[in-house]
Amino acid sequence: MKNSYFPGCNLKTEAKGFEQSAIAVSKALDAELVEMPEWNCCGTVQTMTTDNLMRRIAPVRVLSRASNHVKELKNSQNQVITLCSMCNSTLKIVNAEVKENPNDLEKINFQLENDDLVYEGDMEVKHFLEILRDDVGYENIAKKVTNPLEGMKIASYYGCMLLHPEKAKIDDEEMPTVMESIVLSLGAEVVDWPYFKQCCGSYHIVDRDDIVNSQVVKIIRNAKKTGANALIVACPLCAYNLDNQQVELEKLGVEKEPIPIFYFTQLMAIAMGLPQKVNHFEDHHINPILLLKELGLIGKKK
Amino acid sequence: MSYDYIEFGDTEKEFTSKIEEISGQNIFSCYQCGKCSAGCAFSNLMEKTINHTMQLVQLGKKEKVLQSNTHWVCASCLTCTVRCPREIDVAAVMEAIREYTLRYEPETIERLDLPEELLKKIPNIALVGSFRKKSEL
Amino acid sequence: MVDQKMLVEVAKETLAREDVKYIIGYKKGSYGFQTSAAFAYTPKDVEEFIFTPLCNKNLAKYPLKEEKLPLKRGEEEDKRKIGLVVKGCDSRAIVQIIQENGMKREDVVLIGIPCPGVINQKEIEKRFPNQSEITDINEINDEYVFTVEGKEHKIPKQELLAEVCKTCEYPNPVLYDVMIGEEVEVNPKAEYEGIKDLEEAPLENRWEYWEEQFQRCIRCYACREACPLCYCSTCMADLLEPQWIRRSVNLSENTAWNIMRAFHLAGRCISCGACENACPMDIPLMELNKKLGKEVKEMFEYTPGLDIDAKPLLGSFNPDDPEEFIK
Amino acid sequence: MRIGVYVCECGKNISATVDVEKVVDYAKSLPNVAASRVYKYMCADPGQELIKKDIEELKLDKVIVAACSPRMHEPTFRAAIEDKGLNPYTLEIVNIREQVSWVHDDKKKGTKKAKSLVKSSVMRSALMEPLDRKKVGVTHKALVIGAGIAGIQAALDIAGSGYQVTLVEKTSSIGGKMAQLDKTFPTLDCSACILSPKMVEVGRNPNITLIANAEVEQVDGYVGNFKVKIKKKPRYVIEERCTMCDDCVPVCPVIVHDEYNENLSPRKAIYIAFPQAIPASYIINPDDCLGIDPLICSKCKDVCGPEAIDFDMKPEIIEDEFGAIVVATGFDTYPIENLGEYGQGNIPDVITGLEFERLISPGGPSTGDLRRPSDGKLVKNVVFIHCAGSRDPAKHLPYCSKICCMYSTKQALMFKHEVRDGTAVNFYIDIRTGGKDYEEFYQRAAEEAKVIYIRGKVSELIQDGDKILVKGVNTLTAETVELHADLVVLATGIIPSQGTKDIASVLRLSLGINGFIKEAHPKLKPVETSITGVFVAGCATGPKDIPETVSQAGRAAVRACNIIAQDEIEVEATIAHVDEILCRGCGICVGTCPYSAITLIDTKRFGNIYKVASVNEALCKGCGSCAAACLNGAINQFGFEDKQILAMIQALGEE
Repeated sequence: MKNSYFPGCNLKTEAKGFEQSAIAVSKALDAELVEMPEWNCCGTVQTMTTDNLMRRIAPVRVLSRASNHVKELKNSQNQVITLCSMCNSTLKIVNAEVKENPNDLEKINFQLENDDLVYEGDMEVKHFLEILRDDVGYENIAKKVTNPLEGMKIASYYGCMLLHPEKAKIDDEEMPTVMESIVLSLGAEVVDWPYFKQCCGSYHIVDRDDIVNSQVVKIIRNAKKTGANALIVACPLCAYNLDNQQVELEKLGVEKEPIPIFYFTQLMAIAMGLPQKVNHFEDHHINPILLLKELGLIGKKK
Repeated sequence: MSYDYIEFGDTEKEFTSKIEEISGQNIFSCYQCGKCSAGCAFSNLMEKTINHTMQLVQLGKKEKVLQSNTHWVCASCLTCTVRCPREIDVAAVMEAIREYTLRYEPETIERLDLPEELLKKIPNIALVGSFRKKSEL
Repeated sequence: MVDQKMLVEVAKETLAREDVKYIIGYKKGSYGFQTSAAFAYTPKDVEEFIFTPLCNKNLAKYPLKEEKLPLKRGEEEDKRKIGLVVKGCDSRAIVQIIQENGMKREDVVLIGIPCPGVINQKEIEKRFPNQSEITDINEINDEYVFTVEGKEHKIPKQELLAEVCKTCEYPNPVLYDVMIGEEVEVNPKAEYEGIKDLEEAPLENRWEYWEEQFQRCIRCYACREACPLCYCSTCMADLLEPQWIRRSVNLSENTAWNIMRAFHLAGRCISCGACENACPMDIPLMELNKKLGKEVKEMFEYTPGLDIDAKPLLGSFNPDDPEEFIK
Repeated sequence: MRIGVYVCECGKNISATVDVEKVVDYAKSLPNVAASRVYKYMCADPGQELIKKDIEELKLDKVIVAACSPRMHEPTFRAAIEDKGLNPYTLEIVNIREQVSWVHDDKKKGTKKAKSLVKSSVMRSALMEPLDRKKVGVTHKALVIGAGIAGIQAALDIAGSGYQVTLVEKTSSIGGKMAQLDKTFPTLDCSACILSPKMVEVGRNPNITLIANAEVEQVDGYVGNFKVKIKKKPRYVIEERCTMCDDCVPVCPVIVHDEYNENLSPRKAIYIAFPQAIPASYIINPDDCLGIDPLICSKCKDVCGPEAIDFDMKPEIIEDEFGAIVVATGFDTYPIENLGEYGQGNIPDVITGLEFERLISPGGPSTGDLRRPSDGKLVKNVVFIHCAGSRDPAKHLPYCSKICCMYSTKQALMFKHEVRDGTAVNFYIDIRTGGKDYEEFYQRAAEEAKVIYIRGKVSELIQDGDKILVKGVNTLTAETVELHADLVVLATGIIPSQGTKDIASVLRLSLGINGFIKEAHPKLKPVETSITGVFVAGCATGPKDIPETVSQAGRAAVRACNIIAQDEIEVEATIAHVDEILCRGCGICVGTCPYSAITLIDTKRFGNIYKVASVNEALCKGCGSCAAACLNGAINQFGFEDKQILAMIQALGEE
């Protein structure tokens, strides 16, 4: 099975480890992610105004190109897969909106004429987590695990965009289970913690890092309190905020002993014994290798 | 203590209906339960609670709404939207207030100079997101 | 094609049964390309039975037409069955009628014939307008072969095949007691392709189109007489009190009649095309029927004439009906 | 033919949007109209007198009243014209209020519409024929379904009027939800103390037949003559022999959750629901018991002195006839599992109001000391969250359950009486004290017991160590607030019980959008249902407090007695009838009839037998479904004949 995959801006820069580990994992699980050609920015954060069609053009262009890509792939379902939960949310919402309002879609399609594109409202947007849950199945993930993550106590951090709003959510917004189920199938321990969807502060990092810091402190303290030794995320922005700001907070003397932040696919890659280089741990601000070594999960001799 | 004189003149009505138009929400569905404020992760940084803002929009108190930082502190995490018992997309109302300012009173917004090294360091996703919410881009 | 001998043999066997009154099948018509219904009371009658691509009438109509004569004192009702030769569409009509309590399953014995499709009567008569001699047609390798005025003609099947047969999903009888021959393969065109253009046309154009069609109707009611599902003992069109449709032949009343008939067949029409075939004015009645059939299929996921135990669509009531049409 | 047309102004209700004078003048010009008049209130006595006088003086034979919906005053005017010797079914009502003045603003257009409606009725009126009401006999016995406080009260009131009544209860004991409550608001009466005398009376009253552990399976028939099948499930304990000695319980090896205590305590497979249970007999739950098989375990049977245990008991079907039915199937509370933001039932110390009742009750799992479920610690501070899942059309119940403000206040007060130095905080949106002495009770909680009220809805509950972090808001100080609680009580709302849904489908009662049984009229027929002879009491129609439930049960009892007291009653005259010649016996009408009033019968014509439809006149409600469904037009309805309706359509079609 091959899936059309939309990367989005960060997967090629800060979050290389997310993309490459996800692609490696997807191949191993026979749900391969194949990058769609000529993609552009999803638009980042969906507009919640009713009248701003301009901001819906970018996502619709992506959907239209993905639709063409799916046709080339053959045997693929009419769906485009995202890794970044922000992209996922933006594309899903815009997709739902233009399907509901054919008049808007017509106007947007008019703008796409220059690119020789037209979107017919025939695509579904899925997050890779949904593919793992619905198409692959947790048992099949467990079957591929060669290096169970014993000793890892993981707090699954969903953030807002995987669960909000109704149109874009991938799981129950108050009690999601998809990340936890994956963690369990990797042989790691799940931590039951309430801050799994407390917002990280998002784009406020640009000009209001105080907002982000206050959130990061709350989230990290709660994770530590419940015994977690690592967090997993599905969003490059959450990852950056939680990862980088822990370092900043340490510098400020607010919070000590930072805990590493992983993309869920990185842990899957480790548990499935895939090559270490896909994870690009060198991009992380808090070195995750220390913990992995301490627990004997990498660097073991066969 | 503060005092307010309530009147529903054209300016008040116009502000309310403009916010309703941009957000696509019926502001008057709000019955002031405050669940939006209660669940907001950023309420400690807001000058007015969200439900207070909603009430002010209902009353058409444009100045009071725009002076407050509430809608700028909102990070669009949509917790309020999914929990609102009256099916109001509260986050969209916050967005509408931001949009209103950007469209009709851009001069009231302070310009920000971002240092070069910050721009290099921060992921694009945050930059684009921030510009989309806080500027006319 | 069906083995003629086998048909006669099976019909004779059926007729020999004690509980069978008579058998209805096809026989040669009296002129040209016509065939007609045959009523066989004796083995000799059965000898006349045929099945050719010209057997395009729907025989399901006939058992219902039987007149029940007043019984003399002490006389018992004749409860024997009526034998019937059925194609796919005839059998569906029977199923639909049974569903509607129009007859009981035990009232009929069905001799099923897998049908490779029948000829569009109008088309062939158009091509050979002067043919009055009784003509046989055989289907050989996707061609119809027949002789007109001493000259042999071979015409590709698709050219003469009736429109409804091209999209027929059930050429094999869905209900039968005996089946003659092998089932034919089902390979229909998309069923509602034919009405697509009409559906997409603007409202005014559609109205204009139908005005034109109904203008021509002469209200002979041949459609009703040919339709196996128009079997009400008293047709609403014939009622005087209240009078739903006036007798006058004009656009208004013609439209009323044709639309009423179409609605009356919604969820009941089994697409045999008998009405259109019978219409002397060439009104495309099946377009109306297909449109309503499509609506029914999409809204209620219901196809008429398949299951004798199903409830008739318009006679079923679901308290959870979403009633989306109420705004 | 002489028709009189009477147009009502209904104060300004009609005359504001309809020029009534013009309508009257127009009516005069219509065929057969002999009189046309306007009056301010046609339904008032002078208005009726006007009609009666005209019938006498002008020799009218048909009357048309253009006023409000026939649901309001059709009976009034029917009685008026019957008084003067006209057949009541020749009356024609034109609804120019609900269908014209109340839905239009434009007086010109309203007047025009009113005129054409009047015209169509004049045309129909000419074709109206006199109809007769049929009469049927009555069984002088009532059935009450559900034995909570509503059912108990209704049964007692019917029995008190001297009639036989059968009371059917689904569970092993009567008492319902009220038996689970510790105290009642606003008087803080002990719930059991005021309920148990009534329960004992049910057990004692010779006019009441109590069938517990039973369900109504099937109801056929019609007003005055309901044929009912009741399935009595086996109790496995012979009620008359059981002496309640309790010897069986200690030996039973099976331990399961106790439903009476909201699953907060254990019970055995053989048990009694609660000490005051009626019927006063133990019961074995076959789902819990090791198999109702003496080979596996018969410990209880072995120790039972009076030999009351019978493993061979079988379900019993009881068939009986009743003249009237009272449905009192009660409510359930909104499931905590649906409330994701409040922990979905996964936080042990977040409980429902009903669980709180059991926890604080001396007869409950912690024998009266308020100990929390997670660790059994005594509770020092409690948070009550009002409207938990109520007034929330987005995800939960759209409506207000009416009693939660008061029961949370009551519980906070009970808690303060129990734990003097504790704190009780109520998060509310609005406090609704719409009942006698309720406001005073609320004030008492705040003033005397210092119960804290914070106006704002809680957004989230988080387990934080052994406490619960409550994330709320104080909308009055315009601040968000957080606090830690030992115990959180959710005031969950009222939803229709499973029993209500089941009985509605058995009786084919109409339900409202929220799943409660719909009253025949929300104001004036609050206990009547869509089916004549079936009445409803208590929370089956919507949220109610105890006083309201009890008084409604009384009215339901009176209405049931109204029927069973008569020897025969009249049934609807505008029923369906079949033209046998047109009918071809397809039976579509049989399936369409919501009241099972139509059957196919054999009819002989010249020796041949044909099937035709036949209408049971007592069952038919005159809904017209069959007439609409009949493909042949063979079914018509008296008073709504095709020719009459066609005449109306024709009139409406003409300019």
